[in-house]
Amino acid sequence: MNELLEGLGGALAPLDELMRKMLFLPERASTFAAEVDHLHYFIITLTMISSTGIFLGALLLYAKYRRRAGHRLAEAVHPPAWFEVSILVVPGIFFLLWFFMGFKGFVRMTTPPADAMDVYVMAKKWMWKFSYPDGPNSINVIRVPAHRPVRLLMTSRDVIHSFYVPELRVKEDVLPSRTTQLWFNATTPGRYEILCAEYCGTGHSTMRGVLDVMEPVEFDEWMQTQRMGLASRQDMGGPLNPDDESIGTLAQQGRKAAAELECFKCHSIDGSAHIGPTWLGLYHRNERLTDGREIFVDEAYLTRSMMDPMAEIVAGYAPVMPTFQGRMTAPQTAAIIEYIKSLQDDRIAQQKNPGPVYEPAFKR
Amino acid sequence: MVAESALLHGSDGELAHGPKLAHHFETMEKQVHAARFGVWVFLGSESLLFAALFGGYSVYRTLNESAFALCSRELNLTMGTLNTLLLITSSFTVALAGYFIHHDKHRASAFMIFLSILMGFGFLIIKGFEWTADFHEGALPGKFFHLEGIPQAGGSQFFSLYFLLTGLHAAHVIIGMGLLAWAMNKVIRRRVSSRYDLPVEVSGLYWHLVDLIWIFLYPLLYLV
Amino acid sequence: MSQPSNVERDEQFLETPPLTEVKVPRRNYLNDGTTVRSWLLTLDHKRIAIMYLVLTMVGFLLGGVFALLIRIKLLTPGPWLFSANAYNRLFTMHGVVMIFLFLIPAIPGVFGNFLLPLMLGAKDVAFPKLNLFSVYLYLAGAALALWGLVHGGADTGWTFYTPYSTTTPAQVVPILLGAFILGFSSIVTGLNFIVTVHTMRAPGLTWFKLPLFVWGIYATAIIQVIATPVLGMVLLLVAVERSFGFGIFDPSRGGDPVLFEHLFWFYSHPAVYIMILPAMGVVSEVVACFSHNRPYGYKVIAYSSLGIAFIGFLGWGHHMFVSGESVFIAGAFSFLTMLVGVFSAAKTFSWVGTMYKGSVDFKTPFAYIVGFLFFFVFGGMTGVAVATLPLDVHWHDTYFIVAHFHFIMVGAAVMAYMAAVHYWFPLMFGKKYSERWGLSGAFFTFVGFVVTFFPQFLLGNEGMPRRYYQYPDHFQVLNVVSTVGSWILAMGVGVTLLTLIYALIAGEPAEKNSWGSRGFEWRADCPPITHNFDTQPVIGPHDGPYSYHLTHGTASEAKHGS
Amino acid sequence: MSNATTAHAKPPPAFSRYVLVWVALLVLTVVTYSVAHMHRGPFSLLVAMLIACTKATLVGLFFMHLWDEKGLNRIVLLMAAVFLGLMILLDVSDVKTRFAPALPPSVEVPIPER
Repeated sequence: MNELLEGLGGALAPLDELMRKMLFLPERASTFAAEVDHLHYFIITLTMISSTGIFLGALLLYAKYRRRAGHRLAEAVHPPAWFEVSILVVPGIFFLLWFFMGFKGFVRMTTPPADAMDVYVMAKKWMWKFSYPDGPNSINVIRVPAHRPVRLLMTSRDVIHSFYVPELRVKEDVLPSRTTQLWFNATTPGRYEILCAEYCGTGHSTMRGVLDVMEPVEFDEWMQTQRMGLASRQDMGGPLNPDDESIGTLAQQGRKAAAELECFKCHSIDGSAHIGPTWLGLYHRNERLTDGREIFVDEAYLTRSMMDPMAEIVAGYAPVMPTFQGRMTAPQTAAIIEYIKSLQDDRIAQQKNPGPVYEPAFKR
Repeated sequence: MVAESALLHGSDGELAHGPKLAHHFETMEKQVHAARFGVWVFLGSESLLFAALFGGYSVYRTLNESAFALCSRELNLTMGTLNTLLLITSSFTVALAGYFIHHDKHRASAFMIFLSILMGFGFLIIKGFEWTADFHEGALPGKFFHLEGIPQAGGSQFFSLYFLLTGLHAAHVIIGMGLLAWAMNKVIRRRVSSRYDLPVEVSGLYWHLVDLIWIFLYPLLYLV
Repeated sequence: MSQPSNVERDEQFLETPPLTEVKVPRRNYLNDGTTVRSWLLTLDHKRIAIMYLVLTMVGFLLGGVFALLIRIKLLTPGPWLFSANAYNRLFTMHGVVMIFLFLIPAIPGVFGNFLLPLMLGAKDVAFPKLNLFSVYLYLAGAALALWGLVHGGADTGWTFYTPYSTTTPAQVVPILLGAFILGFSSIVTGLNFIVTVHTMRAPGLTWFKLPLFVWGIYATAIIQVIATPVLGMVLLLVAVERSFGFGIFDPSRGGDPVLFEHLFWFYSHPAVYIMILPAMGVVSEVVACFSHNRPYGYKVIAYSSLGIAFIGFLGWGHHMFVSGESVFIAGAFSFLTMLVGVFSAAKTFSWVGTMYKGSVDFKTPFAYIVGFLFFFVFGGMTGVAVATLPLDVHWHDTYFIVAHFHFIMVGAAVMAYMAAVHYWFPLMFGKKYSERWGLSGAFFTFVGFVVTFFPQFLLGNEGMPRRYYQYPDHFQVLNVVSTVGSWILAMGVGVTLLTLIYALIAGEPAEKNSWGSRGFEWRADCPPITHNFDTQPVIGPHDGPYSYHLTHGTASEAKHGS
Repeated sequence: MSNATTAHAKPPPAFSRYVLVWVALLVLTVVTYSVAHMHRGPFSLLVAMLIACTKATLVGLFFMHLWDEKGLNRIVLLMAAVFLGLMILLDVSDVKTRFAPALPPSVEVPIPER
């Protein structure tokens, strides 16, 4: 469908624009917005045609067989077999066609590319908080580069919210104490409104953020200034309080949080042996557990081992780590994980941070 | 329409007065057939009352398989097995009650129902012991769960489901015993005969359903 | 009483008595005992139907008032008239009252109760006491829900999504228990109807001679009996979690809010088929009667009702495409939802086909049905469109969804309900309503409906989320149009209500079978006697619910001679 | 008119049949008890469910007289089971194929033998 329209080139562009205006659809600011809209036109025109068709059919049949004076017996009329079969098969074919066209697009819309830039989103009753892995955090305003895939890892502090930007045709619920993902590749720079689409209480309708899509060059400059600003403010450590506007990259906040929670009493960050396994190069390493199982260290394992350390103890270490369940807030966990991910020894540090491993949608 | 008056006065003819033929049914036999079919549809819908809990159980079991296994070992297996045997035997005695009423042995049938009610009480008492033991141990649902050694996520879910499933089942056991008592009263007062044994059959069916649900609960809760 | 031989029995029903002068019918179920006690403890399915009619109409008006208040507030984007909390309670109670107090019990409770025994040639439903018990269950549930409303109401939306519903300080538990009890009233009604259809059919009435309304009610009863217990337990789980802290759905304790959504929608999607299947039954009856023609493809409609009832259980996941469900299962649910759409489409073509070679008479019930056809097809196909995955990502939880389900619930179910009230009005009350006012009421209802809900489709496209107390300014124009539409809709409902009430009080008596229908229910007097038929009706070998091609006909045509 | 032959047209079931079914149920309970004590493999749930289903069908067929029952009564419980199985199937397959971090944090602990 999409390729077909591109093939026709500009010829259909005015019709495309007319249909979009007629259906009150917002502008298209992401790669898959155009495709969604074209599928939308195909289905809505079919709906309009069939419903007006049936309505006019009914009026036509009424006009033709209007009850004239007197009453004559109705002929015993039996529907031909092809009619009975076709009224089941024809709609069936159309609906299944819609399904296949839709599902193909949906899989692409929900599987983020491996090189997407991560941004952590934290929804809270009636506000949004964004934090970049190695950049600043901000409240209610998120800056993303245009023409680059961006993946949002979203979690909520209380109830279910939903991150929805109409112009990008993206929406995903934000579940409490777990992470859902959403990705997009914004095309046209601009400021787009973020709406909360899942009912979340009194301030549900005022929980609006701004998605600021910037030119890639502009975005990189902005990120640099932010990082430099952070470097100078390196030592102004303050206790990491998730609610106030804290400074420093997420990794640095992770270091502060780790210090605060006395993680360094058992875990070293320079590779030297300690009570617990060292954090240097821990990320993306295969660890052997006491019960012999081999596991791959990723965010899920790091969270689990913080929440319930007794479960998967690395071979050769004593089971002494206390549980942090309930003592750590979600942002602190995310910050510490980010800090552990940033602790690669120099050989590994130069290559680009590969970011978390993306499972394709099907493999659990 | 002549047939149905014969129906009322069974061979031994000592029915005090049989069931009233409702005005909207032609024959007594159709009324009984409708009643039985109605009871069966009610049993189908009643068993689906447990569907939400079984759905929750299966989802949380796939999520924390090992936690469920650990929690299931916390439960008192002997009491659980005893309860299962008790319920199966009570189901047997209720079936015998139906058998005796077919042969117009009212006293034997009443005794069988009495045995079943007794076993129902036994089941509830054992359940009571189990629950109090769980209370002391701390194997409590939701936020009260404080059993050490079991991960919080799986543990509180298992025991929430455990108390909900066994609680709902116990409620059905109590309702079942009430129905059985009603049927026993009918048998003793000779309201029923081999021709018309609907009360015994209906309460029997309900009791068998309660036993059926426990047959599934037992392996799911105790033998994880 | 010896069985009359076949031939003799046929004549007895072929000749309808000639049109005698219309006199007040002898005693009928309405004037057979007029003490309040005879009404409150009645076992007569017709009186229970009238009680349901009154109760559900009160529910409908109450829900309508909530809707009007919501629409008035949405005139302006900013805060106005009442607070966000009040707004949240309003739309919650609009949902709860309209769905649990009106849409689910209305057509099965009123027309199922009144017509099923008449259509089956039986004296009453299988379990009359159980039927009365279902009315009192309904009253208890409604009282509990309204008590909850008066004492602060719930602000969770009718969907009660956790963890909001388990943490909000609002009065959620009484409304949950109210809905729980209403669920049992629905189960009991469903059970009663299944047993009635199976065991109370008149002699000679085989399954494929059953009127299509009976098929619709039978399919609905199956859903009521199977799906409602799951809802009852889920609402109980939320109530238990709120009061005793069981933590089944508590996310911090390993609970899964998406599991709640699964269990809730396992009931609530088949519930929309509980609302629409009886409406489809009404449409089949009305279209057949007013085109004096057999339904075009009786078996297609009958089997489609059962198809919707069973396949309808498979599609509930399409409410959760963007709520954290896995991509694979979203695809599976989208596919299964498409299958259900097929049955509705097939029925629609059969209804339109019924008018082919018939003699169509445009009266008020038929006007509602023509409106039903457009709204049902448009609403249904937007439903299938929303089941297409990438579109749902944009449309989920926006006003597009609100417009879709209002097109089905108001455009289809309420229109069919209005058609049913007008069509069976002479049979139920023995009075005639004024055709002119009936049609004008229908006209205003159509115009009001289109002006109210069509703009909401566009609002949804524009991206306005649902349940918004304040909304971004650029949505205001469409919201104003929609609010004006809601006033016209309210006027339409008002006119219809006044017409019917006037007809009840001062309408002239209707002669027997004034629409000339061959339906079995019209063989009883208008209004019928307490036990429906003087002699047990027997259905001859080639007699049927739509035998318009046979020689016998209505009183009017007896005059013209066939 | 529906052929509502009464369930008692045939001779009522023999006493021995009840005893036989009762003994079979007891044996199956012991079997499921002992199977649970063997090694807890991936199939332990499947085996437990199979045994429970056979016990359920035994109770259903003989104690609830479905064996000599006519008409729809037979399929009512079956339909309830089908819809329950359907719901569980779809719920569990959703949880199995969901984006891993979107699942509730679950922790795997080693399971000691009984």
